[in-house]
Amino acid sequence: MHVFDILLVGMLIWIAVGSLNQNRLFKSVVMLIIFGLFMAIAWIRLGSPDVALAEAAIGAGVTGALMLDAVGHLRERATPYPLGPEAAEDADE
Amino acid sequence: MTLALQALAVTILLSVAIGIYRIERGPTGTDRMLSAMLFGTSGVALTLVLAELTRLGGLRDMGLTFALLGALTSVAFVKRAWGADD
Amino acid sequence: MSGNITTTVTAARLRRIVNRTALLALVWLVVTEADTHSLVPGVPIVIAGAALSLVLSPDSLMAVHPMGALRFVRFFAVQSVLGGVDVALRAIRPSMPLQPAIIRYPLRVTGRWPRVFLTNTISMLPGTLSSRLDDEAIEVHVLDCSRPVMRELADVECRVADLFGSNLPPLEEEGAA
Amino acid sequence: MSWQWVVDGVSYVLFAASGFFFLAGSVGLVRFPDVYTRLHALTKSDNLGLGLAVAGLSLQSGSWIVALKLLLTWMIVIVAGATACYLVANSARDSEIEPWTGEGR
Repeated sequence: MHVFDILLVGMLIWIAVGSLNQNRLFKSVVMLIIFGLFMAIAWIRLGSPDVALAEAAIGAGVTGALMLDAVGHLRERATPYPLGPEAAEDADE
Repeated sequence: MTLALQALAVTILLSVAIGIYRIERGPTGTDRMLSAMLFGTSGVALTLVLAELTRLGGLRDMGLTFALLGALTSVAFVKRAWGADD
Repeated sequence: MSGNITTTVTAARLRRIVNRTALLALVWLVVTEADTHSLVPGVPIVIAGAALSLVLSPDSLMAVHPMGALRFVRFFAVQSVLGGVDVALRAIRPSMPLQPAIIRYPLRVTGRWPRVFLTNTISMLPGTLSSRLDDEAIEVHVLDCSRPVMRELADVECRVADLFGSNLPPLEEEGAA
Repeated sequence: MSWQWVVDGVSYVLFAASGFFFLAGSVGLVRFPDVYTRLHALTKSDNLGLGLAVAGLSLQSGSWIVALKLLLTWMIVIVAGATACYLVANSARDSEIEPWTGEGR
């Protein structure tokens, strides 16, 4: 079972880094959905099936759907969000 | 039998690792979403295998949850986020 | 006369209520693995679920023919194994033999449920994937257009019709391109 | 005694086949050229892999009600998978994603 655990931890870290270190928002969201799935499996291996159930339902399912919805809304905005304090001031005027 | 189940669990995990390549490559958001859908099925299988391995029958409920919520995520993608990655 | 019709309608509705309650009770038993502590909370949940399903879709869902269902399950089991083997071999062979095409299959089966069921079934069978369902046809994406796809689809359609208790003649030869 | 051996042997074969189909599904997802062909790999190969795993686990669990529950899970995955697959393929057709026909090879 050590092989499984090492592989699981390695992929968990890989996916976590991958979901943060992306140039595209959509890639991050898909990575985050998969991260939720792997975290649920990790909770099983840590011996807490109840936390795993919550993680599967909330982390992988509902959060994933909400994030996808959010990405869709961002796409609908014609102009991108302003970046940096100066741009934010410009947007306020 | 424990060894066979462990081998199956590692194999499924490896298949997920292969599929992550598709998220990197894309090229469209749909292709990326396909890997997430693939891992929904793999997650169900992995959970059921672990339920048998660890003798925790309650984990089968988690497999059911995965099965139901995987569909929800796909529907959310098609209805709300289609074309968000072009 | 009108009293007779009312009785028939009431009997149909009663049968529907009993059917759905029995189905949901079975699902509850299976999901809780027939745990004795879960039986008591199951009673209100099953009743509420049956009531909700009657409110949401009051019409009869699927009038499935039992013998047709048995034949269909056997057919589906064999075909889904063949489908998985087919696509897995195509994926791992170095030459990756693919000849994809999109074809339109004109529907003969009628009714909303049989058509939706057929659309979903096609996606699970070897080399076919339904991509659009409209009023007179299903648009199917096929992995290998050199196979006799139209005849295979007609066969599936006959079996779906059989599942819902109606008969379709097999496709005549000139249609099988 | 010997009966248990038969059950275990069948389970080994089912688990091995299940692992093969999961790997093949992922390989298909990586190698196939467009959205539609990848959907083929996704719906068929992985559902078969899960089905074989469910069959093996049902044999191992040795309980009717657990076997039924695993079967129910698999049926939900199949129905959800087929529906999601149709939704994605339909949206891809509507947004005019062209299917790959072999010219780019």
